[in-house]
Amino acid sequence: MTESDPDFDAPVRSGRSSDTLILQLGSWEGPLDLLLTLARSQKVDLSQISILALVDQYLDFIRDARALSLELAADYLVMAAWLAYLKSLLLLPKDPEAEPDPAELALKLQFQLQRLEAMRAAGQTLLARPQLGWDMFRRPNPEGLATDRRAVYAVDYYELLSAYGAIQARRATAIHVVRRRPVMALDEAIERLELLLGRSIDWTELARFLPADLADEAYARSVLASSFVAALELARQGKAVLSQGAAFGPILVKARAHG
Amino acid sequence: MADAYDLALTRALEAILFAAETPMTLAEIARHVGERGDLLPTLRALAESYAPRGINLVERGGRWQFQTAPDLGHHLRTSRETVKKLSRAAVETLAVIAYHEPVTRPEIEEIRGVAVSGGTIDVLMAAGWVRPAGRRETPGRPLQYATTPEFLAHFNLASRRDLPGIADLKAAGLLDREPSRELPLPLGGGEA
Amino acid sequence: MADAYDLALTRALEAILFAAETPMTLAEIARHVGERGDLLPTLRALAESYAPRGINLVERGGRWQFQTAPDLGHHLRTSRETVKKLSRAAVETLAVIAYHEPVTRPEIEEIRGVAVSGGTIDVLMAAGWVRPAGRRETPGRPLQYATTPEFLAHFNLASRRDLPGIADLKAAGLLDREPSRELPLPLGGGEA
Repeated sequence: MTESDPDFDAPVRSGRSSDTLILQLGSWEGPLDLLLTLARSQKVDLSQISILALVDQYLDFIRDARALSLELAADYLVMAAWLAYLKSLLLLPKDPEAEPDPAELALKLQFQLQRLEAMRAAGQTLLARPQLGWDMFRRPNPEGLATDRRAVYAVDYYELLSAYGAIQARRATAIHVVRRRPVMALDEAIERLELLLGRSIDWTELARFLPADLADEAYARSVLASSFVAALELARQGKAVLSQGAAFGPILVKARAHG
Repeated sequence: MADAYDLALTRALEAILFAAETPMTLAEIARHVGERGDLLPTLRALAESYAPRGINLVERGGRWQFQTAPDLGHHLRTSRETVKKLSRAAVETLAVIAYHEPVTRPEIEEIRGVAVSGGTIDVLMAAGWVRPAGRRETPGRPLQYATTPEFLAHFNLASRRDLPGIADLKAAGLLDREPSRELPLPLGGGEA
Repeated sequence: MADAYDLALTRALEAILFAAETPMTLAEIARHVGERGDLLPTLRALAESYAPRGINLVERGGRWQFQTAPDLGHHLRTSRETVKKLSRAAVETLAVIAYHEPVTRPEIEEIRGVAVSGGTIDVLMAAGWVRPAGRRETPGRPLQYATTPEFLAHFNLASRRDLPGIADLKAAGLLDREPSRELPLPLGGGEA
């Protein structure tokens, strides 16, 4: 190997241009990237490229790749199909009613290529700029700025006074007055029921032993509850017998005959 | 100092010393700038040019470094105030101390009807409103607490006499319930 | 700048920015110097006085910091420093975000013509250059991305307006979502 021969290491298979492309198959980042590379090979400003020529370039590339049985990702084929469709639209006589407008589609493709090219160039320009940690440096161990946090307590005069008021109120002796409530005590109910029941041995509905004029509803409920418990108590003591035909049916009561 | 060579050297020295992790000896500095002859005069001139600034270039034990001017330390610390709400227990304790001072902790507990944690009184002292006020000359010599002038200032009171009495509190509706007849008014007589 | 008041303020600003651990916003600086009126003119004058020096005072994305002059890196690099090797995808994605921000991931993918792997944006976020910037109020509420002040500081840009060629790209309609009706202007020479 001599250094004077720069072509010594050049690839042997440089005969076909499509080969060169295919050898680089893995280096494209998707169909748009491939399209951009092909567009650049037209060696004109991207705003002046021939979309039809570009479409042909792409379709040729895909055909060659398939001829060589190279695996192509689906998105390359989708792009190929879309470009073939675009080409057919562009070649047809111009139809003002056509939807979508092929010229607009071509313009959009051109826009995307220009935009990708611009962003690619912008990325490289950014990387070429002075960078922190390589060109510029900050102080490695700054002392830092300290912030002492000081608590300021908020309490207003009203809070202070009402707190003291609350303490005094707590200290005040509380007198609890229990309001008298209309109830029939259990003892009273037992005594009353026992008396009314007498020595009757006929079944009588418990409700019939209750006072008839119970205007106060609270008192009526109390009387009912007390009388029921009184009936249970008398049954327990063996002085009465209870019977109920069905759930929620009337409760019958009679005195128990003493043997 | 005026010629281009010295300017370039001076700039390099500034950058090197600014970006240095630790103070640097002359030899270390020289390694960074390359062979440039005697650095010392340029370093000294640089130090002089920084002398009136907020950043100074100083030599300590043969090592050079930038540091902030010694008189500006107070700018490097700031205090930020955070407003905190005083707990209910603390407000009540403060009120009891204000109305009954000097007062011992057992007395505060008796008046409030609940135990008072040491932390509660600590908070009031940290706020600058309560201070220890000697010991009560009774068995156990318990510590007494009283309010501070800051307390009066915070509540805009000329003196503790300005605190409203129980009757005033009641008139203002600050007592939810009627205190019992037997309760002695805390602000009785000359003490308050 | 010549009177005593400004000198004191200038010195304080120097010391504070020198000691600061991170670039400081005006509000943060103001908290350390106290109420002193408008700091901006003094900061700018200070920055100007440092401009020819080896240490520069710069504003990057609204934050002020001292750093070494960008032309002196060769004096300061040690074996520790390595330039972050960014993948081509990462560089391109960074450019797309910087020039189009706030931008959603589907938009990045549309511009680049390929799916953007989560790892790519991750790398940029780990470097501190890119941050999530709220959600776009469109169906699906996609997350948007934008650059950080640290991105500007890293690439020595005072603000996004200083992104190379951004004005030309904007004028050419290349930062729009859709091509304009008129044929886009050709990209200008080597800059873009």
